[in-house]
Amino acid sequence: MLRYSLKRLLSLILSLAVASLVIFFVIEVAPGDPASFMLGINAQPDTVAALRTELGLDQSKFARYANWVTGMLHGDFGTSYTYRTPVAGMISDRLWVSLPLALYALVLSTLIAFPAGIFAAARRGKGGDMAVMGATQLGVAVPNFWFAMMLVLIFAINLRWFNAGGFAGWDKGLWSGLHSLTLPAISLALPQAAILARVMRSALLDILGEDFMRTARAKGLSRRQALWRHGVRNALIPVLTIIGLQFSFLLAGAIIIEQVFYLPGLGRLVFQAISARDLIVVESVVMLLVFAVITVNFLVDLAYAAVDPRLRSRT
Amino acid sequence: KDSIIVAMQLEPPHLDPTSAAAGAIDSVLYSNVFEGLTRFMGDGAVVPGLAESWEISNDGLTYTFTLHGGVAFHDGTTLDGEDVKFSLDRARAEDSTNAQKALFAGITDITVVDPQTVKVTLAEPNGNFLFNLAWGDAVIVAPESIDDIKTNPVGTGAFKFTNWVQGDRIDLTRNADYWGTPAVLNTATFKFISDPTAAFASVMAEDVDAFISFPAPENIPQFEADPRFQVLVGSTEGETILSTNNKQPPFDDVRVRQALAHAIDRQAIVDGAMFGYGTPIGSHFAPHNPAYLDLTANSAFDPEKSKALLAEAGMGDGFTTTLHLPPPSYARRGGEIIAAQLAEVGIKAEIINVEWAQWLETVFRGKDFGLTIISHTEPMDIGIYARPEYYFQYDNKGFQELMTDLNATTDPAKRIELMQQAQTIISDDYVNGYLFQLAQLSVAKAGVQGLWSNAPTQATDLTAVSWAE
Amino acid sequence: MSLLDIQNLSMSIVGVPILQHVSLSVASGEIVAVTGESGSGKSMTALAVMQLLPDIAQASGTVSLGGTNILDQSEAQMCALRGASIGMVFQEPMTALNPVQTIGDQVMETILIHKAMPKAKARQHAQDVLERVGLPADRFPLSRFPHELSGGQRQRVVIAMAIALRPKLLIADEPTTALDVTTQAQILALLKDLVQDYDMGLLMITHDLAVVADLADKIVVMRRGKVIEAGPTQDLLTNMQQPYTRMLFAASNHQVALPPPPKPKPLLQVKDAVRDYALPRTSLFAAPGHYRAVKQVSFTLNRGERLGLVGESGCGKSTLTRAILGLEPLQGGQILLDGQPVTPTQGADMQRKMQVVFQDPFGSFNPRHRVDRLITEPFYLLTDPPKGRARQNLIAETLIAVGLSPNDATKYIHQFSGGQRQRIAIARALITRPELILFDEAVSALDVSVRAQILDLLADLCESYALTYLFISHDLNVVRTITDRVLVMKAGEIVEQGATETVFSAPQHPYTQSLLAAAPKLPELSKGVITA
Amino acid sequence: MIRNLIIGAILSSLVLLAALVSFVWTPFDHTAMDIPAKLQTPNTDHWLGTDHFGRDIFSMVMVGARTSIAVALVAVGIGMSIGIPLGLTAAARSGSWLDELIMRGNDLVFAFPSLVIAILITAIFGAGAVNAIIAIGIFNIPVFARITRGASLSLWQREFILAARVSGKGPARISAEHILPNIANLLIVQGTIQFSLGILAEAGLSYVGLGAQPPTPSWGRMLADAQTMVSFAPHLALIPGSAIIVTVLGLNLMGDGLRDWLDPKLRVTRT
Ligand SMILES: Nc1ncnc2c1ncn2[C@@H]1O[C@H](COP(=O)(O)OP(=O)(O)OP(=O)(O)O)[C@@H](O)[C@H]1O
Ligand SMILES: Nc1ncnc2c1ncn2[C@@H]1O[C@H](COP(=O)(O)OP(=O)(O)OP(=O)(O)O)[C@@H](O)[C@H]1O
Ligand SMILES: [Mg+2]
Ligand SMILES: [Mg+2]
Repeated sequence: MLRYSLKRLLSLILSLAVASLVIFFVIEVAPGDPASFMLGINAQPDTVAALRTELGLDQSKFARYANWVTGMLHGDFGTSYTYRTPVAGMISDRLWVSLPLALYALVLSTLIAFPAGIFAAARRGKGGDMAVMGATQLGVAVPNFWFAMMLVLIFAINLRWFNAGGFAGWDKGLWSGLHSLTLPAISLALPQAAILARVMRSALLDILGEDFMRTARAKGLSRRQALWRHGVRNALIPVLTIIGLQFSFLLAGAIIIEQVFYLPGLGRLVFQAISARDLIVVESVVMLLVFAVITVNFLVDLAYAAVDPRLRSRT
Repeated sequence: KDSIIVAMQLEPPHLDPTSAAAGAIDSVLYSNVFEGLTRFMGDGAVVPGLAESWEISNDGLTYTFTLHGGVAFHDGTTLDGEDVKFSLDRARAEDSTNAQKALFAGITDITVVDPQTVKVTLAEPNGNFLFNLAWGDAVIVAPESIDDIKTNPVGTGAFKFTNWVQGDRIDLTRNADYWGTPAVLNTATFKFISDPTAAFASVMAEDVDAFISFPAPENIPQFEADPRFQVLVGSTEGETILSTNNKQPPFDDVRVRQALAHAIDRQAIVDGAMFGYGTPIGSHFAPHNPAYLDLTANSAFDPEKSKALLAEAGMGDGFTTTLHLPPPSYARRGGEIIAAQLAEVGIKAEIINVEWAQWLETVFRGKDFGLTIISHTEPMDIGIYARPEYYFQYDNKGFQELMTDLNATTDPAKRIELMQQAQTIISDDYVNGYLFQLAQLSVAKAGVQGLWSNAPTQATDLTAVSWAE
Repeated sequence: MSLLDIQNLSMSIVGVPILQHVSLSVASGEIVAVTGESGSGKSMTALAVMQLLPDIAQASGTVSLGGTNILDQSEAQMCALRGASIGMVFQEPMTALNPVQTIGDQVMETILIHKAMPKAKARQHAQDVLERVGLPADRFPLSRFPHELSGGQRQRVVIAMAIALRPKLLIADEPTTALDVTTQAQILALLKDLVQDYDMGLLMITHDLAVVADLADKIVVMRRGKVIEAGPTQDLLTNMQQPYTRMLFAASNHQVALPPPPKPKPLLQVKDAVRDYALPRTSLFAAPGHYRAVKQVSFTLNRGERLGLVGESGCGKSTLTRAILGLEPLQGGQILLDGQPVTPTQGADMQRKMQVVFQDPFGSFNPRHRVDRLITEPFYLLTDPPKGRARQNLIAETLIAVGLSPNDATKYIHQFSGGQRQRIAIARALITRPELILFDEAVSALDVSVRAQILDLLADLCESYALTYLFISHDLNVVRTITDRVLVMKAGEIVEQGATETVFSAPQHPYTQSLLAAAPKLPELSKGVITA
Repeated sequence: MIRNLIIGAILSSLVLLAALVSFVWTPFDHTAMDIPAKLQTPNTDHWLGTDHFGRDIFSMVMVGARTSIAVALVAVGIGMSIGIPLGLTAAARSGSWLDELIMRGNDLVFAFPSLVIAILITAIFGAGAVNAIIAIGIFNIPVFARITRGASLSLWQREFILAARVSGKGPARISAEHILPNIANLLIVQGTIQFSLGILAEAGLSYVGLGAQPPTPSWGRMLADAQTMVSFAPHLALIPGSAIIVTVLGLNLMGDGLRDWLDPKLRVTRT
């Protein structure tokens, strides 16, 4: 187990190193200059040059890459070109929105998907299964920004149960924080739940065909008991993979939803940073997201082992 | 109620109005937190700010400012002549990063006569000087707090900066020790909502008390019909124009530019892109300015004439060009309409949507474009036509001399005459397609009073805002 | 009165009759064996007793257990019966256990689900039962997971689960088919003991007639969903009424006559062959370990000779095959064919000298190609493959040689039965006239009757083409009849070799002796009876 | 279920038909503006009403189908034409450094936040349908590579592959002759799913202004343009929204149906 983790860790570090190179040089070719963006159309060339010097943009690309990477190793992500504050601080502020939002959406989607998937699998081919599967088809097909718009119209503008957007902050208490993340979380969670429910169902159906399910029935377990005691846990492996993928997607993919609900999250930060050519912010956020995805995959692999004892002794 | 939540589209990148072009910085801080020697009023007038009064020497080269007494920065330090000298020297210094450094170009010397008196010497007379000093880029900052100014702005205004949650909001509180008329509100919060749908939702759900410069004109009638809200329709300094690359063939031919002008139906653009809000203009000048001349007839919508002109210029079969559109909806929507209208006379304009950074790089600095749509929001900026290297590359010696004369003229009547001449010249030269003056549309809850309806500069002056009983 | 009494059981699935008027009975303490070829309805009968038939199945008749008709029981009542009154053991021990639960939990579950005793006691009981099936707690704690056990051990756990509550009836569906002979012998002995100790009735399903003859008190022979013959073992064996039964027994013990081999002249020489599988690194910096699947194996195969290779599962037979075929490199030693070394990089001229026939008649063919394309795949090795008419003729000739018709050339593989597919596999191996053919478990997956036909075919082909082959199998009976000489392999090593008859009648190595002893033997039936 | 296949095929072919017909006929010129006639609700003249520029929505939806289909199709094509060879190679050389390299590269691409990269690509090369295609296509590559490798690996264990090797065939030949035809079903099914995801992705990119550029209509952009008008002209958003839903639904149903129909044991991952 330890050996396995070590090996994964090594490939994680390697991936990050390659990722940092790719990110830096891809992003650096983007046309547009942060300094001229900051100074607008009336700026004089010498002013722009002065700002470029101040921002360190006059150094060579390689020097800046080296600075960036060595900085990151010390936990210093550099200073934003536009905000002029440390990138690390900005990211951690935004993470306090994005991370809870992703987790919230993930919990919602799991809470919806598990019962739905299990229900459908248990009633394979019957009316209940059809209904759930039909709903998941629709869930996958509805664009989430469109769905978000509808939620706002109904729950914020007409019913006034929620704010139309914005984030109340955690300092006002857990409840008000969660309350302001509820509509965004729902709009993110629903399509994910649809996918997850389908995976859960098909994984369970696979398991239902396994010999040990028949053994369980032969012991005297009812269909339902067998499903819960032996089916669900075995079905968790493919489901975990999808949950892992979804978490990374939710962390990075909330850009549009953050826009619709004007949440100060990572997605909006990176979106703004791209348009302002605040490259160092873009680079650092992308790096962080890549890191998050790789780490989540790593954790999912470890979680497999928790679920599946066969993997614990894996070399 | 003594607090307000004001929403706007763009968030300031940082909080130093003297080292970035972003209008959002002024929108939050101008007059609320930072003040200059002079200042704009809601109607565009320039009035004394931190300078109580001033004297101008007869040759127009020396300005002697007398500062208000008892003015303190929010950190408790007092404002004196040294602060003024520091601020202006910083703006015009070699390594200055002031986005409008040109405003200070004429200054040759600044002397502090005594703590309340500052003398500024110019190289040549400048009729716009007091106006220039009213800009947000010319506000007075203190050397003590300059290092942190980007995150912790310390000014002399009626509000103090308290908190900034990046990506979300900025909080201000009343400055109890304000030297002038204190603010009515105790606290003010600026929220940043860039998405137009979200903007609509936030107002409808009453999450915010006011939305300054509401981005979706199509929603204005709904607010007007709703007794919970009031709509403020004003004007801005933004001349929205179809900028034309005067050096790029075939636009170097005035007949082609004229054809362009006659191909455009301004009213359709105002109706289609702005849902009726905006005043058609015929030259690069704001209609609310006393010197404004209505020259729209000069480029009336006349597709037949347009085609005839094109034929005359040897472009009877039409031609293809590019139309770069920056993000604001006036440009994106207006661009779609213009492209359709140009197609009617045989000009195929390929739409290229760009971000600001790209626009600055390719269009503004690279001058690699045929057409673009943009609103020039700087007040009184007809002077850009005197800069041949400016991105639309209009080079007319006569016009340049006219501008030099204008700068040197201080007599108001004479100035008006010169400005009208200028408007006529560029209108007759069809330098750009003149579309409309951008309207300032703001929505507020019914009880809010004292908001500016116009935008003579990008500012949200809250010092006089209060709630009706 | 008997414990289980099945009367007139019929069952159909979407109108297709699967079982027709099946009747049989099992008494307490009695072992009844159900046998018959694949698809004859043996498993379906067992599942009908458990009421675990597919949902779409329609059953009629009576299945009474101790007087109650099971077919009338509600699902809830059946749940109470299953595991408590009837236990069941399935064929595949590798997949019959939940991989993510400990064996203790799985055995305990049977007890707990029937609320037979409190948890602590159930635990003790589970430990006792596991001990009873030969898994003492000191060596096999309850906290083991299935993957930590061997196949035979897993099958013991499955049996423990089935007998934990001492059911009156135990059903075992092919309980040893997936196990090697030595393990099979142990499991069968265990089942026999349990029947005696607990006075259970055992309904045992198997297609292995040797096992049947060895174990059962009564035999039931099924064919196409019907019971065609039944009776006490001795009576039935000595007095078979049905030709089908006779044919079945004859085929199980099928003997072929091989032409005598020519004078020894080496074709294949394996010298000190070593094959290692790399194992993943044990630590970041240690060199990767390896598993030695073939250890210094040496032997010679003469031209025209039929050589057998026997040994239990996992001893390295297939690995050796792949090395001989030049598909995988050796880590030591040498393999020479016609004096030329065999390597993975060898040219087509070397490769052309060898062909292979695999075990799985389903997996050996690309389902998307027609038979003509399938069997001519080795033409790829020829510098000048026959074209046009010559090709057609060769295909037809080869198909006829393996007992198929030339018309079959345009069919797809799914249109053939298992035995026919194996014929096609042989045709493919034959078509380029290789000097050596390797048969890796080539008849293991076939029904006894089909197997007999294939063995006959091989004998015929030896006659007409003078084949040289290496025949790999764990089935001693088959190897005994189809080879001239035999190698016995154990854990990667050849422990004994010699002329087939000598080795089988007078095994020298203890391993060979135990292997032969464990193999179930058909009783010597009078020659007169076996005339199918 | 065969019913899924039929419903899905009908829905998808309706959309395809609309796209094809739009080449020769639309009720109105989809670019023709008539600003005084803007924001009409569906009526006999304009069957689905007009948009904020007075353009005929029905015509725009028809031409928009063309855009969506083209973008998604080419993006899937990119994913397949690069991903499948990579997957086949990795499977043929399974366990080697090449396999490791391909799969790690895959993981890396997977790890990049797709939307952010799409935005970056358009920031670098400019917004437009071609760049949207590239952005969506890049993230299709690892999907196809992974699924190809997974399915091929199990085929490589099959005995008929061993038989082909004994017949002297090399990995490339075996991949083309034996592996690819046997995983074609799986790839087709995954293809329809990626196709539907591509349509959603194009809509999302257009929604943030990075998809097809005007005057080429695209469903996502129609939706984006309509979003502020939902409260007084809901049909503007409902119509392109429904078009997206119907298409994606149709493709998904078809994919599901195809999978069941072609081979009930196919495993398809969809994320
Ligand atoms: N779920 C099912 N649906 C339809 N037919 C089935 C199903 N399961 C089994 N059958 C058919 O029922 C018949 C009897 O099958 P059964 O499994 O009882 O055979 P068997 O005698 O146990 O064979 P084997 O020795 O191969 O296990 C076969 O023809 C089989 O094809
Ligand atoms: N690719 C591999 N990597 C590591 N070990 C392997 C590999 N293939 C086989 N082995 C191991 O090598 C040993 C011999 O395997 P092989 O397949 O040759 O056995 P076999 O005698 O053919 O068994 P069976 O009768 O079950 O087919 C086994 O212990 C097996 O687990
Ligand atoms: Mg069976
Ligand atoms: Mg083997």
